[in-house]
Amino acid sequence: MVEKILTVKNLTMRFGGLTAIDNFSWDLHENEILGIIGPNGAGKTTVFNVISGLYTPTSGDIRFKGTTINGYPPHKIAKMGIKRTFQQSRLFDNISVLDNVLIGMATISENIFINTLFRRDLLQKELASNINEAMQLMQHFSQVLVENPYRRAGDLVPGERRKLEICRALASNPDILLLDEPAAGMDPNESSELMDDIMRVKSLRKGIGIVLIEHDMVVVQKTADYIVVLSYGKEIARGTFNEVSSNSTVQEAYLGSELENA
Amino acid sequence: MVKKILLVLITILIVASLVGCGPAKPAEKQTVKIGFIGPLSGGNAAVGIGAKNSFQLKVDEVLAAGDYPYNIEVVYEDDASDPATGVAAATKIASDPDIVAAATHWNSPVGLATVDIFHKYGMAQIFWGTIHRDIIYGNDYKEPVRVIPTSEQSMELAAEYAKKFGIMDWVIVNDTTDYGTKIRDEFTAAIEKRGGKILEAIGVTVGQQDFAAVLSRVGELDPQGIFYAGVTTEAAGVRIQSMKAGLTDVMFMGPPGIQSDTFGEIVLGDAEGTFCSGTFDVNSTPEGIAFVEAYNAKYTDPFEQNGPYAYDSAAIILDALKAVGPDKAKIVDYILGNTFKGVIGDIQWDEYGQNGVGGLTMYVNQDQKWVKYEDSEYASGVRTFPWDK
Amino acid sequence: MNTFFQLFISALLVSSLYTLVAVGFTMYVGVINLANFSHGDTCVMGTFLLMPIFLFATKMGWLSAGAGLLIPVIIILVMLLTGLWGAGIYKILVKPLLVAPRLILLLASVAAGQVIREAIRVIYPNGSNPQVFPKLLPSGILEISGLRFGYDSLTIIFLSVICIISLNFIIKRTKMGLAMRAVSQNSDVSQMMGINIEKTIITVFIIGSALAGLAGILNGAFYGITKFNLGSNLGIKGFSAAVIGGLGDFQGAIVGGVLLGFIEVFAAAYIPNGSQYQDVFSFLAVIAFLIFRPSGILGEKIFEKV
Amino acid sequence: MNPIKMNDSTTNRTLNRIITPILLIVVVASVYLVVVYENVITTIAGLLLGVGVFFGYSRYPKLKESVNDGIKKDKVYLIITGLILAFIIPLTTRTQPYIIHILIIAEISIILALGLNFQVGSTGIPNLGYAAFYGVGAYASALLSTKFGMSFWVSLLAAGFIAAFFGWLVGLPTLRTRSYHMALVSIAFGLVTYIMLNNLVFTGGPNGIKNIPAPEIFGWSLFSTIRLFGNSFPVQINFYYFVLLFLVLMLAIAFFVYNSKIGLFWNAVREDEIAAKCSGINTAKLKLLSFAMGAFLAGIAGSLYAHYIGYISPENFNFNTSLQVLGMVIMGGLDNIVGVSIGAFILSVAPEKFRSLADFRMLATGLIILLMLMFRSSGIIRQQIREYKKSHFRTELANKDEGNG
Repeated sequence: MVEKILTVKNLTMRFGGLTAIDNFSWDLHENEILGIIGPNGAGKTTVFNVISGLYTPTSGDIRFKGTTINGYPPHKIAKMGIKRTFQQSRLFDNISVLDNVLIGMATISENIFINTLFRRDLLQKELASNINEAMQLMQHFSQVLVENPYRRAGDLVPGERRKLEICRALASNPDILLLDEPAAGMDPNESSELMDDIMRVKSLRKGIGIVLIEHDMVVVQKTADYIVVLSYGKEIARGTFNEVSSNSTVQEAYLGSELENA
Repeated sequence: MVKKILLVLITILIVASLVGCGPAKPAEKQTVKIGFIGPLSGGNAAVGIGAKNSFQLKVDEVLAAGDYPYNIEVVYEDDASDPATGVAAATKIASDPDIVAAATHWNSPVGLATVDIFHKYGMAQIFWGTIHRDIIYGNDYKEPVRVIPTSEQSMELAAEYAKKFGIMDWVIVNDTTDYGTKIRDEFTAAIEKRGGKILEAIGVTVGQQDFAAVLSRVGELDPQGIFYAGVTTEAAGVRIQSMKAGLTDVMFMGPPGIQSDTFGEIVLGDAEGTFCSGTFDVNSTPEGIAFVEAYNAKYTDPFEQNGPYAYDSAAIILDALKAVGPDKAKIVDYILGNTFKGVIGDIQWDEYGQNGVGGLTMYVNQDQKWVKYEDSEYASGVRTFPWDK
Repeated sequence: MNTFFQLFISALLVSSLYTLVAVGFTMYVGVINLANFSHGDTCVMGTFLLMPIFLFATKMGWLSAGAGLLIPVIIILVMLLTGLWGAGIYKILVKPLLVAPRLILLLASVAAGQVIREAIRVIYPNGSNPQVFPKLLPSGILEISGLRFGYDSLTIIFLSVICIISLNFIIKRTKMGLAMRAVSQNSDVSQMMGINIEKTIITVFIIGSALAGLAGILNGAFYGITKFNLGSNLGIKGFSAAVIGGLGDFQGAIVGGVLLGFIEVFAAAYIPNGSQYQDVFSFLAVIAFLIFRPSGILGEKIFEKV
Repeated sequence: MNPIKMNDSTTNRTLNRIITPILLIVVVASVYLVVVYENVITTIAGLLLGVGVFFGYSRYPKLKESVNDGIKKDKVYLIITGLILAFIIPLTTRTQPYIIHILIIAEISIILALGLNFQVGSTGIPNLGYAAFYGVGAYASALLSTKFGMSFWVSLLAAGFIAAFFGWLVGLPTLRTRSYHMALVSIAFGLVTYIMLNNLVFTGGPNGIKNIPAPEIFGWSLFSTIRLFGNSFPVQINFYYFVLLFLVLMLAIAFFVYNSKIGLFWNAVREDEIAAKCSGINTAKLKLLSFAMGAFLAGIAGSLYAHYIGYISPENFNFNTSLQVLGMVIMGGLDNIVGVSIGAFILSVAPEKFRSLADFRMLATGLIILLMLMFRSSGIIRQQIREYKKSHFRTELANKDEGNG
């Protein structure tokens, strides 16, 4: 029996008069990679923003391992084990690669304040093990990151930034990883490397569920176990890649949007 | 290891050499230093520079006479009207073993902050500009004395004139600075002592421009007189807007703080017939006129209201120095124990060190200039006040 | 009732001045999401630019010839100058720093305000002290059944309304106005649509600064005085008005300006001891707005773009 | 095998060996030239020396490398020498209490700047009303000791905590607003505090509070003159060492915090608040903490100032003071503790040295902030990448070897 770790039920999000997500429902299971696809402006990123707590949904229910989490502040949701990346990567540019991962890993312990001033030995011990862990994690993804732990994150090339962002999100051993268009702006080589990375995440963290928003259909096809298609905030299809890609509504939605863009 | 030893060695060397030499101080026996502190920069620089020039004028005059036993060097420091800067300046002057006495400050908060410092170093401190009572009366130090009258004395004069004109119902509009609040309290006391009444005191802030709300309240109270306790800028605003608001037949008076010709320049015709209970009128004595001539011959910046007081402060310090020599403690005792003659009249201290004779004068604005009331066309009956019906 | 009415006029006067300043703030935030804290000092620049020009005109005897015509010309000239000044601020200060973190730009605009203020104080003769400002406005009082209207206050209110209406026209009806609105909405998309963003931003800076210059001049002319540091107060009040009304919203600036003007004047009049605390009231109002309704009266709830 | 690239620059071995002593000599010389000698020429010479060395440092990468290595290797010696120097300077200038006064003000300024750096530097929140916290601390301490007869130590702590409370309060609006809103809130708070201090009766109104007692240590007042070996020392020297203790303590706290998770998380908030939130950081709590801690330092500085001078008035705590402290932080280097201290030192000593140019003081502050932000927004010393002890990486190496094997 594969367990459901995330249940999204009847999710609706309105901004003023605009309905960005309309009655959207899906589940995420352990060890599953769920792809959410759809044309531009379909509300995909909004789904992530709602799940990660940046927006409070207008109505609907988000359950994480049985707990309703809608309305929780983002940091609480992150701490519970849902981590995300961003469409335009949001690294902490002026601090080091290593620190980025440490931030992703660290949570403030209750007596941090006292410890900072008086129990520095404890903190040092914790720090050493955190650094150790962070380096190991980066080792799995990129030699560049491991070799340059003190490089400013802002100085990295886009591909490495993407990897670092994934490392940062994975650092705290999350149960769910939300990837927002990780392959955006990548050439085929890079995106194939990315696919390896995604599969590596799956093998590294047993049981992790991944939600993937992606435009690059190759990436979706190769990685996603199951796919939901959104258009104008509404679900128009779901199924495996083959099922979805042969769906005429989906083809129309994509075609229409491409015409619009042109 | 070599390096570490080297490091420590060099450090010790540097430190030792610096301890050894220290800055050298040339000591010329003929020259004695005296200090002057005032607002030489910032918004009150004009007053400070006028006082500084007047101070230097007296020193130059005494030295030029040729028989003075010492060569005098004046150390000028700026307090920028700021207590923190003033404290630094005072520490610099008071702790300098070569300086024997100093004349200080225009702003009361600065004076309040530095009076302790001069006391700590036992240096005579002559106030040429601050009017806050507590600087002299709030302690029992021997070092501070003050040539300029307190605001209390000034407000007694103001109330006396108010009584003379039979204007007894007043509204005070005061700014919320030390100056404004002090003047407010003292004018209130002085008026009430004479049987008059303060209907209300309304505070405004420095920098405030719109007084419509305040003046509407004043209009409701319907006073015979408006007393503005503060300085020129806001006084001008209050006067202009009170005329606009229809308060035309009301006496308008202010403290020495508005005794600047800028008042007339801003207010223009509406300044006519306003009063200012001001400081010493230099043109009223031959010594004063001589001072004005000597000053104008040498400087182009105006000496402002406080010039004569700074001039006399220099005279007092030089007298004391001549009498007892460059000894700080003796100078303190000499100053407090003697009377002096200055352009503002005979200077006599009360037991705290406050000069009793103020040389205070009541001015009225006539053709946008402050004129001594007794010399004005109002006193002679050529012009009449709007409230005289 | 009479008092109330006089206060009303006076509040309207203060409101007009605040609104003229607030409009600039709100437009800057709209197009580049920056609060330019040197904006208040641009007002004072206006007054200190006007005085020498006016003096010169007086000296040449032009004023006695045709004061009624020349004064508007001088005012418009100074508005143009402050407008150029605003464009300069954008070119020299804001544009190079647009790539830096917003904090840097914000602090730089605060520092620029300080530099303008202090430079005026140091450069202008006797600049530390208040300067007598020429009387540009018609004097005299219009009395209607016991109510007294100063012609000067009426002129200021009238001029402000004219400015606001014409600005409204520019924003709503012209191509440039359309560009401004588009850039406020989304600058990336506007660029794709072929809008010259740079030109639009500069226009906004010119308009905002010219209005600030006008606010400074009217302020100086009404109170008869100007001082190097008047700008910090005008600037903070103007920005407060913009925040209360809802940043980025042109009409919000008007609402905020009016509200702030009325709070100030009526708090001073009707709360005992109010006049010495009138700034406290307006600032508390702003802080309250920021806590309970950060988007202001007319602003919509902001959704962070992710 | 070491994954971290070490700068084993063998070429500069001689330079490396003597770099630290040279550095020390330069620092000592410029400090002495600037601070001790009462002369504009030596002041300028000292500043030029400092600036020259600094430019050399930034222009020549080799020199830079050597200096950085030297600093890293001889950290302990540098700190000890610094302390010795800080201890010795006032003794060599004991005949000039004025100079010791300047140094005390510099010490207090450094404490102030360290506090503001928490907000502006580490967390990236503008605070233009910082002087208000300084004022709240000074007034709290002064009122407690003059009106309620509390001892200095109680007043000092209370001042710190009351200021911290106000810091927390002012921090509240930051939770929902943007940076320019925060700038406005802080300006407004600064002005409101100033107006209240000026208008309220119990704060002494515009005349402030006078006769604030000097601190006492076991009944011994800091205003008493010490006599040793026939020399009497000015009372300022007592205060100097007293404030120095606090300064060292505050510096230690600042370093601890910087190197802890708190400092790191503050940086995360500064760099990208949304990403920080989604990384599990309670940004609201951290922002409030940054305000409260910064204000705490300001409160301590205010209390020290009040008890040192013995008189405070609202004028000490106006908008200009806020800008002055901001200038120190920006000039020194946002989020760099050493840099901020240097900035505070220079900007508090220089105005005293150029007293004749007092009219230009605020203009100069404004220009320094503006030019720094436009052309070198990182300040004198830019914020550093945190480096961790090499020992922390050892286990990693072992594991990695295993993994590879």
